[in-house]
Amino acid sequence: MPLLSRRTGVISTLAILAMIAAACSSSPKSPSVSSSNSGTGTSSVSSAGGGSSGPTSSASSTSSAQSSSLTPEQLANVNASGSPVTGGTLKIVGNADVDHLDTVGGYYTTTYTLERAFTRQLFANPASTDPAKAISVVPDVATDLPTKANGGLSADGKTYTIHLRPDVMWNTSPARPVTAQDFVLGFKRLCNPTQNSVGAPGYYEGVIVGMTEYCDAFAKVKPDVADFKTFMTTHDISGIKAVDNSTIQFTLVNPASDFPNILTLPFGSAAPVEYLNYLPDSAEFRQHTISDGPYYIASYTAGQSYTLKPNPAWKQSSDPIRHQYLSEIDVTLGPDEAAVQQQIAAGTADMEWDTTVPTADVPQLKATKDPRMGIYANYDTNPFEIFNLQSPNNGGALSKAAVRQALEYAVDKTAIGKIYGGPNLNTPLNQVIPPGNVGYKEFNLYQTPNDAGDPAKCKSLLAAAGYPNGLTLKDPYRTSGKHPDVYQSIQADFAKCGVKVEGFPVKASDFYGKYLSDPKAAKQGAWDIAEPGWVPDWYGNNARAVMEPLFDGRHYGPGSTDWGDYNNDTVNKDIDTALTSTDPAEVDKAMHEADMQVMKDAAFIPFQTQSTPLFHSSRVHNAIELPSSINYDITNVWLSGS
Amino acid sequence: MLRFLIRRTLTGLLVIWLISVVVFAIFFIAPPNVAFLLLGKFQASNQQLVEQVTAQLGLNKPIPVQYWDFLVRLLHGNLGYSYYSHEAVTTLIGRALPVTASLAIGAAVIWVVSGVLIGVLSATHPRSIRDRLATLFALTGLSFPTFVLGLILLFFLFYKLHLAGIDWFPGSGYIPLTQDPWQWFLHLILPWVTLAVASMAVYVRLARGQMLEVLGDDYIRTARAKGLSETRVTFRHALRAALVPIVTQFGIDVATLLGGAIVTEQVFGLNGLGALSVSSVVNQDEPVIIAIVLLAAVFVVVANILVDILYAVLDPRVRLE
Amino acid sequence: MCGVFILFLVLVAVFADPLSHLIGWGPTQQDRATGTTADGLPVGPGRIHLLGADQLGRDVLVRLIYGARVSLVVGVSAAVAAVLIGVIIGLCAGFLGPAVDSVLARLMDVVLAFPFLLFAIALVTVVGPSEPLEIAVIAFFSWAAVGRIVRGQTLAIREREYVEAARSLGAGNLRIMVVDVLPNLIAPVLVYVTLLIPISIVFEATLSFLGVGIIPPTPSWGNMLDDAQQGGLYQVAWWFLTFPAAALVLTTLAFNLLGDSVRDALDPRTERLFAK
Amino acid sequence: MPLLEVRDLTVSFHTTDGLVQAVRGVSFDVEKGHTLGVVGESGSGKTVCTQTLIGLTPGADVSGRALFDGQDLLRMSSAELRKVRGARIAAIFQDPLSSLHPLYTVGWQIVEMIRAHRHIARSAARARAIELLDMVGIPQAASRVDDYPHQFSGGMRQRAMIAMALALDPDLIIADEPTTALDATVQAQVIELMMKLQAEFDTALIIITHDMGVIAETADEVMVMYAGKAVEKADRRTLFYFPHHPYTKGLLESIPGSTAAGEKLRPIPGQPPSLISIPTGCAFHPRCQYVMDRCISEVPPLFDIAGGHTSACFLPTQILGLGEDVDRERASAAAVGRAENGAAARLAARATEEIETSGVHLPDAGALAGAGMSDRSRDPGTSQNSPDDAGTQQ
Amino acid sequence: MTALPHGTSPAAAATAAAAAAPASTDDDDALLTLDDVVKHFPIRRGVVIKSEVGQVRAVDGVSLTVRRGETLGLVGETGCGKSTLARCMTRLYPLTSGRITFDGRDISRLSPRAMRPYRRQMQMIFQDPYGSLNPHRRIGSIIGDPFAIHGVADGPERKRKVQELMELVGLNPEHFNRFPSDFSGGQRQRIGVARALALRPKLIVCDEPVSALDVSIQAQIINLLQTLQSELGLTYVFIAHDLSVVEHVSDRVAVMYLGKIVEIAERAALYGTPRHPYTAALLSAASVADPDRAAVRQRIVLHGDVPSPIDPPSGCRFHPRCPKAQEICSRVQPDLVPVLADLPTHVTACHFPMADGEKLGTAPVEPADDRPPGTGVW
Repeated sequence: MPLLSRRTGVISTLAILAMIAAACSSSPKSPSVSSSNSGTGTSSVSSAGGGSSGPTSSASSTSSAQSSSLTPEQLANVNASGSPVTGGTLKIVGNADVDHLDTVGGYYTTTYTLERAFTRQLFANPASTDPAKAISVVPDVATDLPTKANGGLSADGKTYTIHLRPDVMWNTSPARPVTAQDFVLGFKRLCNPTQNSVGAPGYYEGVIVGMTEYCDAFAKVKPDVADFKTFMTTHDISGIKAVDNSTIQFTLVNPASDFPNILTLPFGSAAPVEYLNYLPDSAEFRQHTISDGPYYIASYTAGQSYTLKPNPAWKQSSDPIRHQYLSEIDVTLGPDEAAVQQQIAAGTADMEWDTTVPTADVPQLKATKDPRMGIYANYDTNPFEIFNLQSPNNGGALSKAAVRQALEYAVDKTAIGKIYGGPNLNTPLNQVIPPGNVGYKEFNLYQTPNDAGDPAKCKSLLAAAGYPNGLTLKDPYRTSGKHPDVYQSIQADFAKCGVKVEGFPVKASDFYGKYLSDPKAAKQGAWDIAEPGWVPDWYGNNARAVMEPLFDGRHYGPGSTDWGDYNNDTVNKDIDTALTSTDPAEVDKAMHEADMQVMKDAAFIPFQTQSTPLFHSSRVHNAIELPSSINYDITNVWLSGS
Repeated sequence: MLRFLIRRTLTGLLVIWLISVVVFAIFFIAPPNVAFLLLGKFQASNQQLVEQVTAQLGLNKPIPVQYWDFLVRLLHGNLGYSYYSHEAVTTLIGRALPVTASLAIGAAVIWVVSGVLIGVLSATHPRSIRDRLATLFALTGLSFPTFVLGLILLFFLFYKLHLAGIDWFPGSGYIPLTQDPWQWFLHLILPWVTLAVASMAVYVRLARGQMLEVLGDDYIRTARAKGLSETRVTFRHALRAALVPIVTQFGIDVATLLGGAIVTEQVFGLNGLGALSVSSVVNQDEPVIIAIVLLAAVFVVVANILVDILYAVLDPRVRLE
Repeated sequence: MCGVFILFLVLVAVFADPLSHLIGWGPTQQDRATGTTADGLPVGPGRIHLLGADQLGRDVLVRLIYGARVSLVVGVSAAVAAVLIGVIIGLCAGFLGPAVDSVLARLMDVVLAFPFLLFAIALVTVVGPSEPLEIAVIAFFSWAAVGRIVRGQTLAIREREYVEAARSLGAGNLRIMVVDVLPNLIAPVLVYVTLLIPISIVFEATLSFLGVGIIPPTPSWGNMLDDAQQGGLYQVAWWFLTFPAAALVLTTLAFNLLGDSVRDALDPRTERLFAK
Repeated sequence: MPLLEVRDLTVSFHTTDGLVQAVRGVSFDVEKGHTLGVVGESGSGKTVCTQTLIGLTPGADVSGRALFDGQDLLRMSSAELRKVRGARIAAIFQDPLSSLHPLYTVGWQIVEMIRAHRHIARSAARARAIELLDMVGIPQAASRVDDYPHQFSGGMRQRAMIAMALALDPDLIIADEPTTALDATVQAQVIELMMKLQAEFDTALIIITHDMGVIAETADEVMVMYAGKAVEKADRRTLFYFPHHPYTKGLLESIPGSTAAGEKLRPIPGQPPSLISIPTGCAFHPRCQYVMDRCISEVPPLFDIAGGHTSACFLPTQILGLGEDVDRERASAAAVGRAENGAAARLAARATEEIETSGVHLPDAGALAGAGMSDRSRDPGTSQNSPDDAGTQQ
Repeated sequence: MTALPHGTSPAAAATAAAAAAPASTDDDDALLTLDDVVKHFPIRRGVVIKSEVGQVRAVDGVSLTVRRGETLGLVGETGCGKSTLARCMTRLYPLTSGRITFDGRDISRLSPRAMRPYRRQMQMIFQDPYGSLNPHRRIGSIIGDPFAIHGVADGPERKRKVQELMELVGLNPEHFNRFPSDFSGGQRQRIGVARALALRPKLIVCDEPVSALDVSIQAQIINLLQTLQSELGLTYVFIAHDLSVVEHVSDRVAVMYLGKIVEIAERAALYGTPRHPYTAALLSAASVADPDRAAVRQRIVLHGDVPSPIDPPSGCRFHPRCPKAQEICSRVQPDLVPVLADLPTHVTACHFPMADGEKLGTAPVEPADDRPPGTGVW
């Protein structure tokens, strides 16, 4: 039941070993990553109010603050004053290249930023300064959102029939329309058995009828162009049908209220037949991308630069969410965070690529209310403490809820917040589900003064649980970015509670592979606690992207992200409800219930949700942040004179 | 000469082969969990896919077999493909090489020219103020770890100047020479200095020591007795003789530049071989690591052979056999 | 002068515990109230933290003091280990004839041809960092340089008439190596040790800086500098860069000066120990 | 007027161990076309003395006068001196292998010498170099001109040095131990060549050597140096057959196979002094058999013995020559000289005692007289003064 | 063509031995006998497997006898092989071929271990008074080395013995704890002598013991060596390039040229009536510290240099430089044989030995254009 996650492609300033950070953050499931990635203040988060998949935002109703007003920084940052101007070259500067340019594998937020310009999906998140809208689902190539009312969704909730806009064109010569068959091919390509298909099929296998079978069959194909081509042209996914050139039909195994959400991911992009001539994301592929968006990749030098030009085949009338204001977009790679910041501040560049404002610069920029900076909620929970419930260490102490509950009091969340830049960039979190995700509702079962921890209470509870002499816990931590700081902070906190934390540094690949996701390691007590993080792959209606992967214990096994082997019938039932129910309120309620249950069982210590500080030059107008890429939407930006 | 080349090439190949064995041995100690890194947490639970990817990469075979496959591929001039970018390792290295070459060559020019010059000037006036200053400079330079120097230069010459509104030195990044020579130069000044200082210090000492020794030699007395000018004695006679060991040392230093380049490239955000090597180490991108380690070893071996040849060119007494 | 500094350093390292007690902060003690600002930025030098605090609110001075411990322990033990190995192997290579020599010399070639920093990172990444491993890695990549020089000197000493004299008296290889060759190596070996110590200290700091050295929260100067550069923190917290950097530079400088004067005193002929 | 007139030349160096008084007031003349032999043991200052003249002792404190063709070499600017060096005063050194630059061809080095002083074309200079090499007896000079020094044999190297010295037809050649590094047969060749060329070009020559044999064959006048001073000067025959100074006498008697030596050699006891701590009075007094009281406190001036023969010794000027009889004369004169004084007597007694303790088994007391003394001249830096040494050396 | 590979033919050697030095092993008089001793240093080249491409024929078939109690002088110019021969005699070098008999026993193939007892009986004194003493050891320990190595004496006894030795050679025994650098060249050479004497050897091979010393000091050491010889009944092999020193100390003198002995004779005979042209030339070239004698003597100036021992001339090795050389000299290697039947102790290896009073002219041949030895890579 895989989900996917992405990397927020942020790289720490001057990161010696910038690449270490990169590697760590690229570790599959999300976020936990980058050191300078940070959360915004409460205000922005509360305003976000949680997105939802449907037109109605059920999540927002549960959020503690309903206000949709934006903070001054965010408003100022958009720079929407004046009317759009066409022309100009947008200069983007960043550090490293995308993970994959092909939508079958592209998984970094940076990749999403770029893909927004030259790929299109059936549905999409609109660019909006209203956080709720920004995570809502709107039609992109599709003409409408399918509902039972408009006949797009069958009565049993299992069949989606989607009509395509007629005038969406590929920039082939001659230009030709994007067809339903192109979308079908896009889904077929997801199953390719090269390692370039990162996490993609997971969201579709088991959801769309026949997808699993298709992928299994595809897996046996020899990985070369001809065999792939033959396979894809001769085999079909039974649950995806091109009814005609402009109609596509999906049949699902079970009703899935979040299916439109899933279709907003770039994995669901249309693919022109030309792509059959290349292995997915091969070097040749990268030189021959074909665009149906407002821009196309005119030149690309791996690791060094991109040049994007306006796509002549693209029509504004065909695209409800994108624009084509710019005459060119140049991406230059290499400089690190500090240099990027300097260049944009100096006006020689306009926008960040994979970096953010250096954490240390934020307070000053914020103090001077610099209009070029904006701080945006990530809707993540990052990092947090996870317990290995199976650990035999300390006499299996961690399997006891009372012990874990005691430890919930130990953590000084303010201190961890400071590591990530303090209240400007993150907000303490006391439940599993962060804002912007379905089921979010603020509550706190383990209150401590100022969220700063209560060692005394922890100690007494621990003693009451039968461990007056404390515990000794093994804590694998990654060596990049802020991970060591977080580990050290936890170590200091737990020490005050009489718990000795023995940390040991591990490779990024081992952190999950050898420890968190390896049931054998868990059973042997190779680790007791760990501090991973989680960035949902989409927001709003996303039980499939938060609660299910983290706490559905029914699928526990190698590679599971229910790292601690938490398994609770109540939670499992709630997850099933949330995945299948078409009633947003019911989904929201089920998720909140699950959240309460997990927190009661203290399977998890939430720390905070983060925000990201972004920066652009003063030439940049209409800079609207997309939560999915944690960057400005380049298809909406326009530049003022010069 | 030819015999010499053949012999040295063969022993060099032996060294390189041993190194490749050692590199493989490391992976033998702790085989990388590449499939996991590649597939991500969720896909990694898909055992079938893991096995598939592992098999694709040939990682399911015993290490000795993998090593054999590697050797066979190597003999076909194929260094393999990165696990991550899927680009040919040669492409990756080809892309990173100009950066490192720019960095290394520039730094080498700086350190050799200034190091030798300072060393010579200090040796011609031993125990003078300038000699003492040169020695102090040399020892101080020697004591600055590359990364500390890099950070300090960045802090003062980039950050502080930047705050003061002066942007003489870009903080980081690399502009290809072909794209904009001036920017290329500007972007590399601080890295060059960073990489050069420690070695420069060494060359000051080396040149000084060699010059002092040579200046005490009988043929320098002969040169003076011939009525030659002091400049000619210093440069034409003394430096010429002192140059032989300096050149030898230079060959060794150039060969081991990669170590310094790793740190410098990290500090200044240059995407050269150093950065590539570190990222591949962290990612356990075995084909890339092996290629870089071998490339570095080849470089050392070739540099050593070149040094020997140069030695013979510089010193007619040496015959290569 | 440099001797005084080194002595001071040793004393500081030895008495780190009472010193930190005196200063009032532990090496891993996080002063969250006054050590960092609300935004998580470290607080500069002042009454509470004489040399400022780090990103977790720990006292920079106290951490510097404990860092000296790591630097000295790693630096000295790695240098001594490297020199011991180097001397033994160099002595054998130089003395025991061409067969032994060609094997050992090739071994040294191999070690010297390694891109050692890269290899060290790879090794530590694979095996997992620890202080003994760090010492071993540094020693492993340093001994060959010493070995090569010792070998050269042994080859020269072997041809000296007093070695011939010993042979003519009937002395065996072992006796000649120990009684006649070794004492001649004491001076250069002493020089190598003093010069290798700063090199090892820098090596240690570099590994820690690259995140593959001493495990946090144990303070080492390299760790501190690594912390300082994370997120460009040093740009707003100069003390965080300056003090560990100064400690590192002054220490290596002191050892270099010491090595230099030891060399001047014992071995006027300069010989390169290291390429880098 | 002599070609070179050196007066009261004093050279000293400051070293970390103290002031090295290498040359202490030496005066001599060299006539045009004549050969002056300078003889002395290591550390006697003979090399420093001549190298100072042509400015090859940088860092030295120099005083005195050295008129070369009327100009004072010691007062010349370095540029003026450079014009003299090589062109008018050439030099030949002891070890021809180390004295030639190993990395340049022999021809290149000669050409460089010529072109440093004469503005002539490279080709002309090269032709001249070949001619010179041919003249000094290098076979196939035209091809050997492009050889490197290491491709020459020892004798050929020294010939090349001689060719280089002669290149600009100098007025004076300073040859510093020109044959010491050579084998006997080669030495004979080289000396022969030098003498022949000197006669041919009428060049003045200063030959510095420790080998009395070389002196006997080459020098017109001889100057004997000891501890930085000229102790005796005379023409060749006078010096060999009628030496006055006990040091000269000792030197001659030490040579195996010399006329003076019988079956048993008669070495000078003790060791030459360190130039840092030169004994008071006559520097030779601690080793002198005929030491008198005044020798310890008073520096003997150069006494005129007879026309051009001078000697720095208080012994009566009429006591000249070698042999038993002369020795007895010297001994009795010395006995008179120290008659009433204790110091010299005590010294003598000490010397005897030393001989007796260390030389019991050995009849030849003289050979062992200096056994207990430590010699500082070789290693000034490492010398450790022992009480014994202080005692014997006063 | 007729010459055997290693010089002297067996028959000739036998003749020579019978005549010059009565058969070795059963002759009480002979302390050390060398029989056709050869020492070649291989020159190896090769890519991987080194093959021998040539040899430096440092010692190329030397036979001689050292009699008890005598001093055998060995003279020759640089590179003639005399030092190599000294090291062969003392078995510091393994022999390429030939036989060495010491005190009646064949020691030419003994292993280092088996050699040890003989080392007590034969010692060396080296040329360089600086290089032959380990600068880092105290002289007491240096002189005590022989005792330590052979386990002869320990502790206070060793110290006493060392101090006795120091006295014997004229050193102050109180200087026991000093380092070699505290001593002058002459004194260091005394230390070397003391070390050589420690085990009361029968034979001392002196390799240029005084050539590094100043004249006045040289005389001291020569006197010391002579005194010790007469007191302790030592046998010396005395190697030097200085003919007058050798003349002074030796009973018999052997002259070496390019790895071979060209002449052996009693001192007076050799210096008075040299039979080999090379000996004559060498003697005539020696400088004489006597202006009148120097003026009248006739010097035979040899042209050219000593050829390389890697590729020595055919036949008589001296022929390219010999004023008397004839055609046969370049073909046939002469044997070392007595010149006059009535003087069996004077042997020379020459086809045309010099007659009494014969004067040599200058060399008829052009100077040889030989490269000097030692420039190759070996």
